[in-house]
Amino acid sequence: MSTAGRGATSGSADTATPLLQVSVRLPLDHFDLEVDFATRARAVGVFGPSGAGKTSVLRAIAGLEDRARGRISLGDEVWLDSAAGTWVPPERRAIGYLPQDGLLFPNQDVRGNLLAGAARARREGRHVEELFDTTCRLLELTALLDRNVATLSGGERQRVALGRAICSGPRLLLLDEPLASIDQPLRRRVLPFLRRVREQLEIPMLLVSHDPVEVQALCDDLVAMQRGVVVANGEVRDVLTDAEVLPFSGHEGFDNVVHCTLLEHGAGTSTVQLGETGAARLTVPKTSGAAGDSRLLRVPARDIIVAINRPVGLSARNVVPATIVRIRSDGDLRMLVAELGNGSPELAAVVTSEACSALGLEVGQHVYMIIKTASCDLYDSPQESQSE
Amino acid sequence: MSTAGRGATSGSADTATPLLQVSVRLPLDHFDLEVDFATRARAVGVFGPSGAGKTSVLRAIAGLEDRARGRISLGDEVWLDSAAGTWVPPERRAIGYLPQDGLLFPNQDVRGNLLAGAARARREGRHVEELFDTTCRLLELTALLDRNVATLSGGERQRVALGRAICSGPRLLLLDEPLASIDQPLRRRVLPFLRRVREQLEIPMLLVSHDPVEVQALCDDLVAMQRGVVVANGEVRDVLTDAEVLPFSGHEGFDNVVHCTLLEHGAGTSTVQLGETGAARLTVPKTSGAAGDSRLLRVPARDIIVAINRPVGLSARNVVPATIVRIRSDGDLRMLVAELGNGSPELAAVVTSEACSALGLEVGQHVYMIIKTASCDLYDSPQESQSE
Amino acid sequence: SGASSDASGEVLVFAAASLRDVLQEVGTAFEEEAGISVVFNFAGSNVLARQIEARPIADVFVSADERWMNYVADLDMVAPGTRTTPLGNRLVVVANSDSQLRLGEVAELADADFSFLSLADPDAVPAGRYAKETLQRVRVGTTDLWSQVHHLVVPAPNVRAALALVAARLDVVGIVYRTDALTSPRVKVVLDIPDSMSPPIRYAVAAIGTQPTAATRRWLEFLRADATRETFERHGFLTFEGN
Amino acid sequence: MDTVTLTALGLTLQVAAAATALVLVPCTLIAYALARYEFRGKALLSSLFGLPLVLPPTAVGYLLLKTLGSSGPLGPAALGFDLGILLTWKGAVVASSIMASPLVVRTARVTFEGIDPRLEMMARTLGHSRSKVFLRYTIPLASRGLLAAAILGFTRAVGEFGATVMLAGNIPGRTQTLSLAIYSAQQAGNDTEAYVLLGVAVAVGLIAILGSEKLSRAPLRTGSA
Amino acid sequence: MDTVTLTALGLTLQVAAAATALVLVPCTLIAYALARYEFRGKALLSSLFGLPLVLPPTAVGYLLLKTLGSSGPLGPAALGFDLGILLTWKGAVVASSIMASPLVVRTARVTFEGIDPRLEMMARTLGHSRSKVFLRYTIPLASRGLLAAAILGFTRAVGEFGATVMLAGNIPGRTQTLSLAIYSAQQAGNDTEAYVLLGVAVAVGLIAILGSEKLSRAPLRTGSA
Ligand SMILES: Nc1ncnc2c1ncn2[C@@H]1O[C@H](COP(=O)(O)OP(=O)(O)OP(=O)(O)O)[C@@H](O)[C@H]1O
Ligand SMILES: Nc1ncnc2c1ncn2[C@@H]1O[C@H](COP(=O)(O)OP(=O)(O)OP(=O)(O)O)[C@@H](O)[C@H]1O
Ligand SMILES: [Mg+2]
Ligand SMILES: [Mg+2]
Repeated sequence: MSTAGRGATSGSADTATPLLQVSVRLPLDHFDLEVDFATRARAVGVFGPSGAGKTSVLRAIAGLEDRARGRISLGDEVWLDSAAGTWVPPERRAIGYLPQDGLLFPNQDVRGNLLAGAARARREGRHVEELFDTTCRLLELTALLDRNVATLSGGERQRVALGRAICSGPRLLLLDEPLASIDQPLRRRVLPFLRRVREQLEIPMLLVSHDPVEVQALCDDLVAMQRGVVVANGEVRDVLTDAEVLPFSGHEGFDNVVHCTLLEHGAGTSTVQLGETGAARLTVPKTSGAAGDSRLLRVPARDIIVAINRPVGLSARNVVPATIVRIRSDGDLRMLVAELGNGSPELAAVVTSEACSALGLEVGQHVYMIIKTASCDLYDSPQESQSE
Repeated sequence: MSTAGRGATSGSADTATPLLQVSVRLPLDHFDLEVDFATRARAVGVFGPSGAGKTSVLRAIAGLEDRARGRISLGDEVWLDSAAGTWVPPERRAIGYLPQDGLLFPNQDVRGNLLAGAARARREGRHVEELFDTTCRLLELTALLDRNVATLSGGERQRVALGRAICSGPRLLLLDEPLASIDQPLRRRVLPFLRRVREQLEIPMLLVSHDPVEVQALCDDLVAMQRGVVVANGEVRDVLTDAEVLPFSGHEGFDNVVHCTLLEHGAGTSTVQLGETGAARLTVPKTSGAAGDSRLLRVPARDIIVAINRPVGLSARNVVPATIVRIRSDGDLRMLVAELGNGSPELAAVVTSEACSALGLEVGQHVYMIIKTASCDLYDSPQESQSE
Repeated sequence: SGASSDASGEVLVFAAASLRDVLQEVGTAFEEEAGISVVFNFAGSNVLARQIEARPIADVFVSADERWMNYVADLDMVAPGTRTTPLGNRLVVVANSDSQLRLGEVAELADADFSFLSLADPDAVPAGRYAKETLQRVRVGTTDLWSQVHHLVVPAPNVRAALALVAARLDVVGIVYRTDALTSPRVKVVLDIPDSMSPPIRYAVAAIGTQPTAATRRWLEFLRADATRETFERHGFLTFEGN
Repeated sequence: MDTVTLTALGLTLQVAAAATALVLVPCTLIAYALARYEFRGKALLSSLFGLPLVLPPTAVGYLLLKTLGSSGPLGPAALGFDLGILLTWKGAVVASSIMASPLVVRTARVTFEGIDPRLEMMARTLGHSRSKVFLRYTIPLASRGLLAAAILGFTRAVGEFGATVMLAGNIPGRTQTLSLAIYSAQQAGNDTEAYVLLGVAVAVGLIAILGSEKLSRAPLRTGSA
Repeated sequence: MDTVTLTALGLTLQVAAAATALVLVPCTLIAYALARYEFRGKALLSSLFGLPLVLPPTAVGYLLLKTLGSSGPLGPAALGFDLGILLTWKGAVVASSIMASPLVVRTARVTFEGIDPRLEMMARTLGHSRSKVFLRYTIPLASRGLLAAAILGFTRAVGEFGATVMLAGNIPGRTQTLSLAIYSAQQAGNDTEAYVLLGVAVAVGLIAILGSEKLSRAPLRTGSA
């Protein structure tokens, strides 16, 4: 659970995903950007406070920062190597860039904007019509296709810009706060779409986000930045539970986002099995879909209550036996990471240090995790091999 | 707990806040905006899906939509009355508008932008220097003052735009997603500042937000929109718990945000009393401040477990006796609203219908609400009279 | 569609712009009689001379004075033996038609009540130079008339511009060609300047190039024909026999 | 440089500067109206300010001469007093102004069309009246383009000949600008003099244009309000 | 309208259209370079394209006449062949082009300066090369301003007299444009004829400007890419 060092290669061991190596220096107004990381992850989150340099990193990778020095490569392609004098112009980097402020083309309607990269997508061997249709449907853009972009609402603009990046057939997606001004229900619908883009189109992505849920739902690796440098880099859960990156007492806290498989539907609830072969089962809010379907399950770490005896007479439907495998502390809080048995992923629960010592919790102890059905949140997840 | 009808006056009965009446029609691309509401609330949230017309309402109030027809008034001032041919130009409405996309003046540096409305602020009798200093400090803009706005990061731009609106000495603030691209820790710091603006400067505000927590922390009233019309309007909690507005099974669900008073500090925790005179006490994560200080407490409704017997051996520190006063249903979920005794505010808990019937929960029943310390979140709150 | 002197049955004539109306009339008559078309290029004589220098495609040059013809002749571009001066003009003093000005003789200009003397540029335009020389010949007291009035001179780029100024202001007097004065409204002739007082005012005509075409020769002859002379005189020009 | 050249230079600068100054404000206002508003007669107004371009400048000069002449509609007879424009340096200013205005209007209009009107509306919500917004926001935002418009007008005025010679005359020391002097020298076949004068005119143009390049390379932002 | 007027009208349209066409592409490219890039000699290039404005057109015509004349550096003697420009309609095109180019360059430059370069970079990330971005994004985004530049150039070409009369001559039916015809008529004291010709020129200008107003009022967006 240690934070991977700077410059180290990490992430899921999916060898199909090309290695993205970024090692750039770029002078900014108050400090220099000095970023060093490498990843094979299919999706990398970029996380950090306002002004940390997240957008600048994306721009450097896209080839939009002339002053960037160092080395950037994706797989075999070297995009920047200032020592060797190599600089590949943006149009030959096959990147789908969603800038933070959309930057739609005002002289084209929504359709024109979405298709602005269609020529490249075709060159890259994408089936543009299908991609376009899917994108329009899932980003709910179909009704907007003939609209002038000048009168779009903020959320509409953002979705068009996202769609444009996806429809351009990129080999790497750079998404700068893709869901920032999108309302929650829509965000719930767009997230699985982005996951599908990542899985089915096999487009690796770098994603700037302020939302840990988004990051966990989409990313394998996370790069945390502060004042121009990478302060932590590694698997999402490791970095997010790092107290330096995100104090887990923060009002977003840490959310478990794990893979699960739909088992059956009950009266007002459904039942899922954690992981694909896992033994642990949970009762969750009623969802649609057939038995065997994959889903993402989100449970905030602080929503999980830990009990040393099996409790009774509770509104909480799920009481899952578990074994504590790690205890991590942040100030007065303790994060207990517990395994639920064969094939099920680990779950983290946050409790106060007081509670921890009052109950005498320690590594190796058998406990019960009490999880309310209402605390469980399900997201669609494409049919795919497990990646969490 | 019924949703107030369209056009009805509602909100807290603070007579110092002038009545804002909005009744406009405005043709948009796919539908007509037809909005009707009136409020005396100091802060009104505007909530709704992308493209619902939230920005358009704000623009109409600011006087930026020529085609708007109907009537808009704040207190005695009538800004629009198309029947009478009245139309007050934007510069005489004394509005502080934060547009969704910032719209900073590229020919001025950050200081220039922040002071763009200083003349008006002076005319309105504001102490501009103090306002400016406070704003810079709390929005963390001091280091940016001499910067060219062209190279600001997304979050920096947004803060400057927000600061500009506040420093312009408005009589009404119109904030379009003020915290959208601001990172979580900063958001935690900015929220109390906005609350203070609302309280100390006594500037009423209309605030577009996709974030129910933001809305609850800042707003008294909420206007929920869909496809150009107001679908619900009234007190924040009423509107937010309305299943039509925000299915409470949503991954944001419903969060209780209530007023509390700091009592004492323990080892790794603090204790608060709900409400100012309330009997119910909660152990919360350690916070700073002196006994007697006011705080906002946030507890997600789905984090609260309801038990019919007092449970033991739990990691959860808080087990609060309560009496169910209302049960509201949304699909397979039930929201139980319970009162905690004299002077304490009500808390809502979401449970499955299964759990509800298994435990035989009904109105009037005495239960225990189990609340983890880690589920409690505290926000600074200015010294003020209770407003929730 | 460039002009070419080789085009059979065509004569390209570069002529001073003030001759436009009369030469067009003459040209039409020539075309009817000879079946040869005449094409004109009307501009200031200096412009024409420089164009001939730059690209010698003109068949005939009709200069408003000897000076610009000399310029072309110095470049060895005048066909030997074709240079003549068949046309002349006369200067008049003009004033605005509402003007009260009366003049008995030129010398009275010295005391006359006017603010500006409008001339074609005496340094550049022939009409102006003739006017200047005329005034220099008139003795007034110890000096000549030119010294008395030269500070009042407004040099115009051409005679028309000089006339336009006279038409525009009551306090402007002009000295211009009689032919131009006659076709100008809002302007009246105050005094005819006798030929004897001015230097000879002659238009120079010559074929350009070494070997004038037959058509060119016919045009030069036609210019001296009696009928043509009548046309010129009807327009107010003086005509001369021979050389 | 002899005194005639010097005088011509001084006069040219005076006339061109005066014409630019005279034309800049009204043309900027008209350009702004054309860029931002829809109104009856807009196309006509735009045409009116385009027309001086389609006519040969001498013809414009003739028309002006008729208009301002003794019996013209703006002549002393009609007005009852003399505007004092004909055959004075003011005539050169009027001629240059009219010939330069189409350039200034067009360029300024294109500039304004490139400025986001939402910025102006934003400034109005901050309490600035329409006119203050124009002065304190629109003009600074447009400064680069307006500088280009002014330079275009200025250089056009320096080069103006046809209308000026009709209106102002070509009186050495009084109304003879560089352009008129160049013309006179060329007419007279005085090539050397013409080249000297040409050189002076080119120098004026160079200094004006290079200066404007320098100015417009300065950062756009104007510091605090 | 008599045939002379008609011919002059036709020729004017031909010359002005040719000059505009000739000038538009190179001037647009130069304007773009001036608007977007910093390079050595930039200020000089900018000045070069400003200079035709500071000189009286006849002087420009005179210089061109010398340059293209028999013994000039671009004359038949130097080149070994005749460019066929002098005293032909092409001469009018050359003269008009040179006099119009400062206006086109300036206006186009101001237009480009008003376009957010980030939009172009965005288009490049979508796989379009620099030149494709220019053609498919920059030009459409600039279309309104470029139209204004073209109209300015066209109308200036229609009104061009001074340089044209030197370079092309004033040969009715061959090189006599409306402007030259107006001059001729005025020189002959033929005011009525001059007014008719003036009216025709004004009509040409009106139609061009009104047409451009209509075009540029059409919505900016060009539909799908
Ligand atoms: N072109 C530039 N030149 C100089 N400084 C710049 C430039 N662009 C950005 N900066 C500065 O560098 C810092 C990092 O900017 P960047 O846009 O990368 O931040 P960010 O992490 O994306 O922040 P946010 O979350 O607010 O968008 C900021 O302080 C910004 O003002
Ligand atoms: N000037 C306009 N003319 C016509 N239609 C418009 C105009 N401005 C906005 N619209 C359309 O009206 C609808 C409402 O737009 P508005 O910007 O008010 O939405 P919003 O609620 O603010 O959405 P978001 O959360 O995405 O910002 C959208 O469909 C938008 O495209
Ligand atoms: Mg950013
Ligand atoms: Mg909006």
